[in-house]
Amino acid sequence: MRLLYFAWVKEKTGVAAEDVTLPESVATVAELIAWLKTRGPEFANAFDQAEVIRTAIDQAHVHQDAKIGEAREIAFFPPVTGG
Amino acid sequence: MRLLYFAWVKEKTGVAAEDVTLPESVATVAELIAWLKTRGPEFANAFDQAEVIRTAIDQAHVHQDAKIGEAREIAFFPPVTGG
Amino acid sequence: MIRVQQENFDIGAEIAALTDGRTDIGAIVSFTGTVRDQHGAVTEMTLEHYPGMTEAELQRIEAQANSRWPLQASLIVHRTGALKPGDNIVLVLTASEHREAAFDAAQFFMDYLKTSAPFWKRETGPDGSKWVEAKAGDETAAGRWSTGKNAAE
Amino acid sequence: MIRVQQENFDIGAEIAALTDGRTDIGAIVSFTGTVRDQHGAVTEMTLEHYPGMTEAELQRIEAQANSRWPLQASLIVHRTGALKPGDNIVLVLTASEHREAAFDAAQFFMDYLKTSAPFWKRETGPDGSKWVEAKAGDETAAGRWSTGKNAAE
Repeated sequence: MRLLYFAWVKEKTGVAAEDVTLPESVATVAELIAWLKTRGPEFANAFDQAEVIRTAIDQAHVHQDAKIGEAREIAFFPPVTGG
Repeated sequence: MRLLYFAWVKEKTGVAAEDVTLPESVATVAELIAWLKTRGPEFANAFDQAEVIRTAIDQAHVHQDAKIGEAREIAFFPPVTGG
Repeated sequence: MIRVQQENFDIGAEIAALTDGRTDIGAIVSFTGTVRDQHGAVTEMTLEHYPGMTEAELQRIEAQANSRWPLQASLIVHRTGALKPGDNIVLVLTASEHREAAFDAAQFFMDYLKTSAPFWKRETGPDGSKWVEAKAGDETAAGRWSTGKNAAE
Repeated sequence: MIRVQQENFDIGAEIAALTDGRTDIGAIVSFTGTVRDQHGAVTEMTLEHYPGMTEAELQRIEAQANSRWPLQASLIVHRTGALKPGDNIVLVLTASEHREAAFDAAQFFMDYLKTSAPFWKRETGPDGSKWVEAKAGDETAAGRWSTGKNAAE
């Protein structure tokens, strides 16, 4: 599964994109975030205030209780500020 | 005093602009309209539905109960349709 | 600024004239009104106006908008005379720091133009020529600005 | 139509491309968002985005607006990359028979752009560089379109 990070989430994790294999126990976005926070201090810091972070599964906005299912691409980013 | 007529009020009266001397009894716009209607069938027809007609005194919108006072220019026209 | 003219206007050039070189503007709204052929019912539109009062009303509308919203720049251009379907009739531009003020002021301009500026449209089509009737909805639209609604809402 | 690009856009040319030769349009609204220097606090703005999802979101916003209002034409152009104060950021165009639909749809576009299109602004100034924070007011503004408000109101 491909993970993408944007804006300050990318800066804090130090990663723009990566391919990962998730543990079978990870079924929702919230569980994915909890797992990411165990991967090192950069990730723990980036997702420290997880409620601020927005998530998209396969390029569509989702809430953190969304099931990951057969997702190919999951992206994490701050609230958007375009326009 | 100068009277101006626009759009279909002008077409019905057949007059675009004229200078008139008002009878002393005419003090308000409504009284002016009543007097104008006595000036011939074109004027009676133009002002037949007087409540539809809008009035400006010295280039500012007024209601028909407005006093004429020292007005130099009074204009009659249909509801505006620009923009 | 306000202008009443027979000639066409160039929207891009008018926006550029108002905003070029400025770094304090965040939001620019333009409204352009154009002649519709109404599925063939209109082949020409003629705009009559009341010279003198027209300019006075447009300036009054612009002054009201500027006292109500923090506008960095604004423009009203209204054409008169004979127009064809597709032709421009009116241009309103508003520029502000934030989009709410620019949108609200542009709508305010148009609502008041439609109800207080002394212009009258006459449409000509295959069945002859007639004066356009005012729409009750335009009075309603203008009325909403009297209720204390402002950019902060 | 939607476009995401680094290059600037020409507002007048974009309006002409959408409306020239048409006689069924009565109202054209444009919104242009530009970089403010905020009294010297901003010397550069960088726009990051999520390629792929950005286009998907803009198309979704445009489709929603078209299902909600009778639009004859619409356009969203959003820039990315490094911009300077005074530069254009975003252009929204809406064309309809009547002004209410054109104004409402343009505001709908902007409210949803601000809350759902994956763009992020980073501002650089004399004191360094920081990511722009989202405004709570933008969520509120977008929320008003969920209450059944439409062009007929």
